[in-house]
Amino acid sequence: MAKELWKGNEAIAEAAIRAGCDCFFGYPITPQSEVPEYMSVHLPEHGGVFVQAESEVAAINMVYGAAGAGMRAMTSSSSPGISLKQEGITYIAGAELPAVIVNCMRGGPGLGTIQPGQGDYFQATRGGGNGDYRTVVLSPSNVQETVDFMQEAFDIADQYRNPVMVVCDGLIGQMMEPIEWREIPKRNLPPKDWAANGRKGRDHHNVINSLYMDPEVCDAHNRHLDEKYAEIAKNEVRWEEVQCEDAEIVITAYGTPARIALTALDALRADGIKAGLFRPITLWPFPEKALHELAAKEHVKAFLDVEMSSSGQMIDDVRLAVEGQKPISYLGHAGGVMPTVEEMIESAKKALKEVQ
Amino acid sequence: MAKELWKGNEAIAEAAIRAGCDCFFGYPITPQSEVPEYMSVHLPEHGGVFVQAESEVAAINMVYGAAGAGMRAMTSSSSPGISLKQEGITYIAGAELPAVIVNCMRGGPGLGTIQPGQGDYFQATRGGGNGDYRTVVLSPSNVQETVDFMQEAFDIADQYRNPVMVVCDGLIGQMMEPIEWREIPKRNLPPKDWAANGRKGRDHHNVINSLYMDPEVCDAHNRHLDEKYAEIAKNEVRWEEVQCEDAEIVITAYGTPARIALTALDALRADGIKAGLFRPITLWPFPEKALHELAAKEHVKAFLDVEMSSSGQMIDDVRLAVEGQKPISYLGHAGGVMPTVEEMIESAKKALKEVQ
Amino acid sequence: MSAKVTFNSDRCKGCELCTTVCPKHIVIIDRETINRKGYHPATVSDMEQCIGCASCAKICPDSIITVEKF
Amino acid sequence: MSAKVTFNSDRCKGCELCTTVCPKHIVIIDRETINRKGYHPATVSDMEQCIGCASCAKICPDSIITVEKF
Amino acid sequence: MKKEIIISGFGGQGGLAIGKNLAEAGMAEGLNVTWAPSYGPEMRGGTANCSVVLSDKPVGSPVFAHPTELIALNEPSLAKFEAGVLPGGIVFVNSDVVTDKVQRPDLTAYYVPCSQIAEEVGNSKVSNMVMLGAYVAATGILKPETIEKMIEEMFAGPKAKFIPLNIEAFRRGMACVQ
Amino acid sequence: MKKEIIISGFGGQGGLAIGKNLAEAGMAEGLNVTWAPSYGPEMRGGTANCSVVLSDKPVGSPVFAHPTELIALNEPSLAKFEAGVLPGGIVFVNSDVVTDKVQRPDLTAYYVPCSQIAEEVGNSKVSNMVMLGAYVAATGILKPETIEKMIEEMFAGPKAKFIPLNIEAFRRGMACVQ
Amino acid sequence: MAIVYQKSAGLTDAELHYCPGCHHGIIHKLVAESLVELGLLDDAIGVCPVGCSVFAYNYFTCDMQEAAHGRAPAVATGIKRTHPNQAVFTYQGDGDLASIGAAEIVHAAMRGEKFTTIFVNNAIYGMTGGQMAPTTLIGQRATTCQSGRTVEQAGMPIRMAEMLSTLDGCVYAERVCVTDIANINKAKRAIKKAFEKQMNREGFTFIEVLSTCPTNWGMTPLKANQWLKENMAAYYPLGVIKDSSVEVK
Amino acid sequence: MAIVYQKSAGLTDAELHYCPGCHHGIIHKLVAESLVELGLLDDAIGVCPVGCSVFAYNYFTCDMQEAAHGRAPAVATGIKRTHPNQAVFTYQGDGDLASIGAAEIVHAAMRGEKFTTIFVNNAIYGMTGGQMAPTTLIGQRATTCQSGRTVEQAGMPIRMAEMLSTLDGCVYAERVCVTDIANINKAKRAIKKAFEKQMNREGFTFIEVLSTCPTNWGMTPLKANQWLKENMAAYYPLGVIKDSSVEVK
Ligand SMILES: Cc1ncc(C[n+]2csc(CCOP(=O)(O)OP(=O)(O)O)c2C)c(N)n1
Ligand SMILES: Cc1ncc(C[n+]2csc(CCOP(=O)(O)OP(=O)(O)O)c2C)c(N)n1
Ligand code: SF4
Ligand code: SF4
Ligand code: SF4
Ligand code: SF4
Ligand code: SF4
Ligand code: SF4
Ligand SMILES: [Mg+2]
Ligand SMILES: [Mg+2]
Repeated sequence: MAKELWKGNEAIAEAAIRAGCDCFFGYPITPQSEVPEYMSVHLPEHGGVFVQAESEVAAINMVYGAAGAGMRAMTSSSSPGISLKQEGITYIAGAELPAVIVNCMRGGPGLGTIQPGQGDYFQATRGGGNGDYRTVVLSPSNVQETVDFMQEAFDIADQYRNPVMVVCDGLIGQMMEPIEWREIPKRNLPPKDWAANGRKGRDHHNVINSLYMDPEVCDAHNRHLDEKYAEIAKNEVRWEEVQCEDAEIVITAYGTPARIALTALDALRADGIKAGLFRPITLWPFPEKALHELAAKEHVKAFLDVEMSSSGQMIDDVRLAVEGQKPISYLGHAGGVMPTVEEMIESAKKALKEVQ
Repeated sequence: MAKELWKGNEAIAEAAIRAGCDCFFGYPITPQSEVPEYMSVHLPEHGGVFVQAESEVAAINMVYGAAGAGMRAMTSSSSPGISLKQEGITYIAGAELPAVIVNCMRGGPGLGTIQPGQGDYFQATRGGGNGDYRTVVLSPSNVQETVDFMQEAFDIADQYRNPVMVVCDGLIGQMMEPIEWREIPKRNLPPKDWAANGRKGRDHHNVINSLYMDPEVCDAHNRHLDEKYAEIAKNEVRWEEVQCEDAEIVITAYGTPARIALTALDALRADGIKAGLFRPITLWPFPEKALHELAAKEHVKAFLDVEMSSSGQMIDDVRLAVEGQKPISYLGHAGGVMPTVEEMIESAKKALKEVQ
Repeated sequence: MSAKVTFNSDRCKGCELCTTVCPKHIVIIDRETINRKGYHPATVSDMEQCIGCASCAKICPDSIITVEKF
Repeated sequence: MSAKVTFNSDRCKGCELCTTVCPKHIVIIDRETINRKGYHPATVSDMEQCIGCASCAKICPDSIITVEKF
Repeated sequence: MKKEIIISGFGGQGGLAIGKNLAEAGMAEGLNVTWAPSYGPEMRGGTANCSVVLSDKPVGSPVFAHPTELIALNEPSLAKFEAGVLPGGIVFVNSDVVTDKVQRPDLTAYYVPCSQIAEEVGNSKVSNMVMLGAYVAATGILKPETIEKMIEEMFAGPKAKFIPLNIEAFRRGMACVQ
Repeated sequence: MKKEIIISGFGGQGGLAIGKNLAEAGMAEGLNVTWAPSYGPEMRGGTANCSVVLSDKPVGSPVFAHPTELIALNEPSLAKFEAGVLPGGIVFVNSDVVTDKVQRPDLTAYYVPCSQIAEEVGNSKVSNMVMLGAYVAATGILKPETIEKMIEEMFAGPKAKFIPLNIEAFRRGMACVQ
Repeated sequence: MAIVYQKSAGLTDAELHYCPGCHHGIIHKLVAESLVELGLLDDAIGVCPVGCSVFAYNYFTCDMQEAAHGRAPAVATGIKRTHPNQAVFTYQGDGDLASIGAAEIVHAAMRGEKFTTIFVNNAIYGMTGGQMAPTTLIGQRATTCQSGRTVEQAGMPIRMAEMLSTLDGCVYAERVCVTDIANINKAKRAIKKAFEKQMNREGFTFIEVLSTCPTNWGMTPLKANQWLKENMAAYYPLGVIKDSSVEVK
Repeated sequence: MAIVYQKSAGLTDAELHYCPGCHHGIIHKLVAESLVELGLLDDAIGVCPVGCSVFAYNYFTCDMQEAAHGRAPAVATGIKRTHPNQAVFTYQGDGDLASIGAAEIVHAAMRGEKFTTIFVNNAIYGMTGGQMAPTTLIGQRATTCQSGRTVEQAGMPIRMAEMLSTLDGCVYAERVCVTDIANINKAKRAIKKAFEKQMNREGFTFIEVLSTCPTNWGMTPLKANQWLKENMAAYYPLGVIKDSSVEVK
C-alpha cells in the first residue's frame, strides 16, 4: 500500500466515508472545519448525506435521528461545540444508539483559544451530560491512527449500541502525515432490527427512547447499561507501552503529548535514564488494570503525567489506577501551549530525583 | 426564630432573594419548576428581575450578561437542562463571573426519569463543559441547608468570581421541612469594579471575556485560574462527620442518601456495629484530605459509598482520597430508586464481613 | 335502530366532549355510574335515535367509541 | 488649499475603498510605496482640489483618515 | 417515637394537604417533620401521594417503603399501599369513595365517611379535616389543641368564619374512631 | 537524521505549499514526515507558517521551537523566527521581499530572489519552486530527482505543459546556492 | 352491521395518559387516521417531543423516535434526509417548538425539510404544570405569570405559522382546531394535505393545531373548548396561512 | 484648521484586525459615532459575537461583553433587564445570529427586549474560513457548498429582518449597506434611529447591514462591493422593513 500525505481532519472524514458512514451532520468550528468541508464534497459522491446543521445542538440531534433510523451517523466539532452537544450525547447513550462523535480539542475554558488543547478529557470520559453513562473514547496520537480508528469507532458503536468519541487535539486535526489505507478487519455486527426506520410489515413498531418514567424501569435500564459498560471495559480497552519493560520513570500521556514524549524518551535514554511511555488509547475504558500492574513493578519508581491541560485531567485516572503505589507528578499547559521535549526531560529527571 | 415549613425549591428561591439575588433567568423543568414559579412572583416584589428564558441555553447566557454587568444572577434547572448549560457555564468560569446555578437532579441518562437522582456528580465536579475549570459545588442534604447555602453560594461566587453550583436531588427540591431563617455572617466582598455595566466616567472600558487567542496568554489565564482554584480548595472545603470517631464502617454519601444513612447509622449502632457517616458538603472542592486522614485511622476498616447513581460517581473521589488504604464498596441505584435503610444496613454488614 | 354506538366505558374519562357534538343530543354522561378510573362515563340515552354519524366517536380524545351501522 | 487630508499610512490596508468615493477623484493608491504591513497605502494626489467632504474618511474601514478644513 | 405516614388519593382529593397539616402540627409540637410528595407528569386519574414523617429524632429518610399508617382516599391507593404497611399499623380509609376493605388482619382499619360527615357539617371542602381528626384520635401522636390552634391560624382574618366549621369537622373525625 | 523546518510568510505567499512539497518529497524518499500549519482567524497581513519534520526515525513532536532551517518569505517572519534557529542552522530568505539580513553569525544565510527568478523563468507562480530548489541544494536532504519526479506527478495530464517551467524554476533555485 | 367508526389502526390499544378532554388525543387520531388513509403507516416514522405528548410513541403504531426537548425538527431532518421516500412527521407542543426549539423549527423550514410538523399550540406548558409558553395569551395566567402574561414582561405571543410562512422552504402552513366536528374535519384535511405535499417533495409542511389544556387552564373540558374558540382563535386566526400552490394573503 | 472628520471617540486606538476592505470596520465606526453623537457612549454596554467581530471589545471604548456563539441576544437581555436605562447593543454576524442563535434572536424580538441589534450579514462564515451561512445566496460558493448553495440541499437564504418583523416586539427593522457614502449615511441614520427608539423604550430594534467578506468571497474589496450591490441587495432589499410608528409594507 502506497503512503499518502493526509491532513488529520480530512483523513478523519475520508476514513469515515470508507468505514461506511452514511451521513454527517456538523457545524463549522476551528480547528475541525475541514471535516464538514471534506464531507460536504465527498460524502454525497458516495451516496451519503451531508447537512450543515444550524448549530451543534441540531447536529447531534440529527445524528440521533439518523442513528435511530439505523444509519451510520457522525458529527464532529471542537470543544465549545462539544459542550453544546452534551444533552444530545446523553440522549444517544440513554437511547442506546450507535454514533460517532469527533472532538478536535482546543484550549479552554469558554471560548479559550483555537489552538490545540486536551481540557475536554473529563467531559469525554465522565460524560458532560446528565446521568450515568459512558462513551467509548478513542484517542489517536497520529494521523494514521485517526484513520484506523474511524472504522473501529463505527464498529464499536454498532456492536454495543453506544456513542463513541474520537478525541484528538487541534494539532492532529491540522497536521499532515503519511498514512496507509489499511484493511481493518470488520466485526461481526448484530442486525439493527431495533431501528425506527418504518415498520415495513414488521409485527411491532420500533421506538427509540431514553425516557423511563417508572423509577424501577429506569433503574433496571441503568443496570443494563452498566453491564454493557462492563463488557466494553473488558473487550475494548487499549493502550500502548513503549520501553516500559525496564522503565524507572514512566510518562503517561495521550494524543500529541504522547508523541512528543517519544522524542523525550529517546533523549532521556540517551542520557542514561530509563524512561518509558504508557499511552492510553481508549481513554474510556481507561487501561486501569494494565497501569496498576505496571505501577506494581519494582523497576518503576515514579510517573510523570503530561497533558495539554492546566493541572491535568487524565491524572485522576492515572491516580485511580496507580492507587498510591508510586508517586505521580504532573507537567502540562492549557490553552494551546504544548509541553516541550525539554520540559518533559526536565520534569522526568526531577520526578526521579524526588524518589531517590 | 420560629420554624417555618418550606418546600425545598421554594426555600431555595426565597433564600436566594434574601441573599440579594438581583435577577433570575430560568426555564421550566420537573422537579425544579417551583424555583422559577416562586421567583416570577416574589423576585419582582423585591425589585429584582425575573425572565422566563426561551431555553436553558438562553437562561445561562442571560445569567452571563447580568453577572458580567455586576448583578447577583442565578439560574436553576434539572439534569437535561443543566447539560444544555454546559457551554454557558464554561464561559462563565472562563470569564470569571460570579453566578449561582441550582441543579435539582433527576435520574438519567437522557430524558431518564423525573424522579430524584445523583447522576450529575461528574458533570458538576469535573465540569461538563470544555476546558480546565472548576465550579464550587455545594450539596445540601436537607431544606435548612439549601436555605443556608444560598447566601454562601452568592458570596463564594462573588468572592472568587466563579460559578457556584448548588446541587440537590429532586427529593430535596420537592419535600417540605421546617427551617429557620438564620443570619449567615456576610463576607467582606471585593468591589465589582471589573463589571461591564457602562463606563460612567471610568477611565477605561471594562471587558467581559473568555477568549484568549494567544496561547501564552491563554496558558497564563489558566494558571491564574488554577491558583484561584487552589485557594478555594484551601478555604472553602466543607464536610460533616457523624459518629466517625470510632467507626469501623464509614458510609460516604451526600444529599438524600446521606440523610437516609443517618437512619441506617442508628440501626447499625443498635445492632452493635460501629458505623459512621462521612458527608462531603462541598463536592468540589472535595474534602480529600479529611477523608484520607479518616481512612488512615486504625479503627476504620472499610468504606461504603452510597449514591443515587447506577455505579457511582463520587466514588472516584472517595477512591482518590482513600488511595487504596481501605476497601470501598458501593451501593446505589439510578433513576429515581432511592437506596433504602435496609439496603444500607445489609451492604454495610457485608462490607465489614469482607474485611474480617 | 339503524346504528349502534359502543363505549369502552372503563376507559371513559367523562370529559363530555362527545355530548356536545351529537346532532340528536342523545350522548349523555351517566351520573349514576363511576368507572374504575373514577369517572362518570358517557353513554347514549336513546340508541333508537342514533343516525350513526360518528360525531361522538370522532371527537372522543380517548378513541373509546365505536359506531356501527346497518 | 481649503482642506487637508491626513492618512495614518502605516495602518492603511490598501483596500482602495476610499478611492471610489472621492468626488474629486484625487484619492489614489500609491503603488510606489509599501507600508510596514506590506500594503500599498492610499494617498491624495492633489490636495489643492480637496473640498474636505470627508467621504474618503467616512468609508475607510480602518478609520485612518483625518480631514481638516479652514 | 416516629410516625411514617403515607396519604394517597386522586390528584385534587386533598391528600397532599392532609399531609401538610400533619407536618405543620408536628412542627408546632416541636417534632422533627418532613413532607414529601410523589410527583409526575400531569396524568389525571392517576394517584398522588405524599409521605410524612413525624419524629422526636432528626428525620433520616423522608420516604419509606413501610408506613406506620396509611390514609387511603381512593381504591387504587389502598390496593397499592396496604401490603407495605408495617405490621400492627393503622389504615384510614375514606369509606365514601372506597368500598374495598382492608385485607390484612394484623392492621387496624378505620373507615371514615369523610365526605358524608363534611356535608353533614355543612361544607364538602372540610372532608380533609375529618380525616385529620380520625388520624389524631387514633394515633394520639398530636394534641387535638395543636390542630385546633393550627386551624385558627390558617383561617385568620377575613376567613375567620370558616374556623368553627373546620373545628367541627375535625372533632367529628376524632369522634369517628373513638 | 532529522530536519525541522519552519516556513513562514504572509498568507497567500505559498509558504504552506513549500512545506507540503518538502513533506511529499520526504515521504517519497521513505522518510518519516510531518507538516503542521499555524492556524488562526482570518487576519490578512498576519503571518502564516508551517513546521515540517523530515526524519529517518518516527516523528515525535511535529512542532518545535528550534528549527534546523528557516525559510523566511517576509520580514516579520525573519524577525520572529531567526532567534530560534538551531545554532549552525540555515536561513533561506526571499530576497525579493525581505531587505533585512540575517543577524546571527552562527547561521548560514541564503538570499534567494525567488520572484525575480520566477519571472525570468516565465511565471511568477513558480517562485516557490525556486525556494524549494535552494533548500534541496543547500541541505542535501532530498534528491533533486525526487522533486522533479514529484513535479511531474503534480502536473500530470492536461497540466503537463507546466512541468518544464517548474523544473526550470527548481533548478534555478538550486543554482542559487551552489 | 358495518363499522362506521372505530379506533384507528394507526393507534395502539394503550390507554392514553392525557387528562380528560385534552385535545392531544383527538389530534393523535387525526394523524393516525391520515397515515392509514394515505397508506403511509407502514412507512412512517414519527418523532415525539418532550411535553405532554412525550409518550406518543406508546400510542402510534408506526415507528417512533423520542426527541430531546425542542429538537424534533433536527431529529426528523436526520431521519428524512437518510430516508427521503418515507413519511416523516414531528409532533410538538408550543413550549417544545416555539420556545426551546425555535432555532430547529426555523431552520427545518428554511431548508425546506420534507417532513410534516404537527404543532399543538395549547398556549401553555402542559407537562411541567402550567408555566407560560411563548404562545400564552396576554392576560392569560400561568404559574410563571400568575397575574397574567404582560407585554412588558414577555412580549406579545408568537404566531409560529405566520413567522415560518416568511420562509420559502415552508410550502404549506395551516392553522386548525379540533373543538367540534366541522373543525375536526378541516384539521384532518389539512393534515392529509400536508402529508401529500410531503410525499410530493414540495417542502416543509406545518399544521398548527390550537388545543386545550383543561388542567392547566383550570377549566372543565367544555369550558376550555369555549375559551379556545373565543380567545385563542381570535389571536391565532384559523385557516391556510400559506400554500405555495395557492398563494393566500 | 478645524477637524471635519477623525476616528471616533467611540473607537479605541487599536488596529483593526479585519481584512483589507472588510465592511466590519465601517460598521464599527457608524455604531461608535452614533453612540457618541447621542451621548450614550459612557452609558452603553455592547455585546460582541463569535465571528470575525469577536474582538470588537478591543475596538469600542464603551464597556463590552463577549458572548458565546449566537447567544448575544440572551446576554444582552441579561444586561438590559437589569440596566433598563442604559444603552445596550449586540453586534452579530449572520452565522451567529441567523444560524446557531436563531432561537435567541427570535425570542429577544418576541419579548420586545429594548436593545439594538446590529446584524452584519456577509452571507458567509467569515472567521472560520468561508463556510455556508443561512444567508449565503443560491449559487454562491462556500467551503461547505463548493459548487454553490442549492435550494435542494440548504433551502432558500433566510431574510432575518423580514422574519423578525412578523413579531410585534420588533418595532423597527431596517436593512442597509455601507458600500458608498449615500448608503453609509443611510446606515448611520438607521443605527441612530434604532438607538433612539431603544432609549424611548419602544421595543426591539434591528439593523441588518449587508456586508462584504472579500477574503472568503475570493474577491478584491472593490469587486466585493460591486458583488454586494448587484447580488445581495437584489435578494435582500434595502430599506425600512418595519417601523412601528410608520407601518411600511
Ligand atoms: C432540556 C429540557 N428542558 C426542559 C424540560 C422540561 N419540560 C418537559 S415538557 C416541557 C414543556 C412542555 O410544554 P409544551 O411543549 O407546550 O407541551 P404540552 O405539555 O403543553 O403539550 C418542559 C419545559 C425538559 N424535559 N428538557
Ligand atoms: C459553539 C460554537 N460553535 C462554532 C464556533 C465557531 N465559529 C466561530 S465564528 C463562527 C461563524 C462566524 O460567522 P458569522 O457569524 O457570519 O460572522 P463573520 O465571521 O462572518 O463576521 C463559527 C461557526 C464557536 N466559536 N462556537
Ligand atoms: S353516532 Fe352520531 S347520532 Fe349516534 S350517538 Fe354518536 S353523535 Fe349521536
Ligand atoms: S369524549 Fe370519550 S372520554 Fe370523553 S366523555 Fe365522551 S366517551 Fe368519555
Ligand atoms: S475629503 Fe473629499 S474631496 Fe477630499 S480627498 Fe477626501 S473624498 Fe476627496
Ligand atoms: S479606505 Fe482606508 S485602508 Fe482602505 S485604502 Fe483607503 S485609507 Fe487605506
Ligand atoms: S396537562 Fe394539559 S396538555 Fe397535558 S394532558 Fe393534561 S390537559 Fe392535556
Ligand atoms: S474574513 Fe471576511 S468578514 Fe472576516 S475580517 Fe476578513 S473580510 Fe472581514
Ligand atoms: Mg403546550
Ligand atoms: Mg458572516
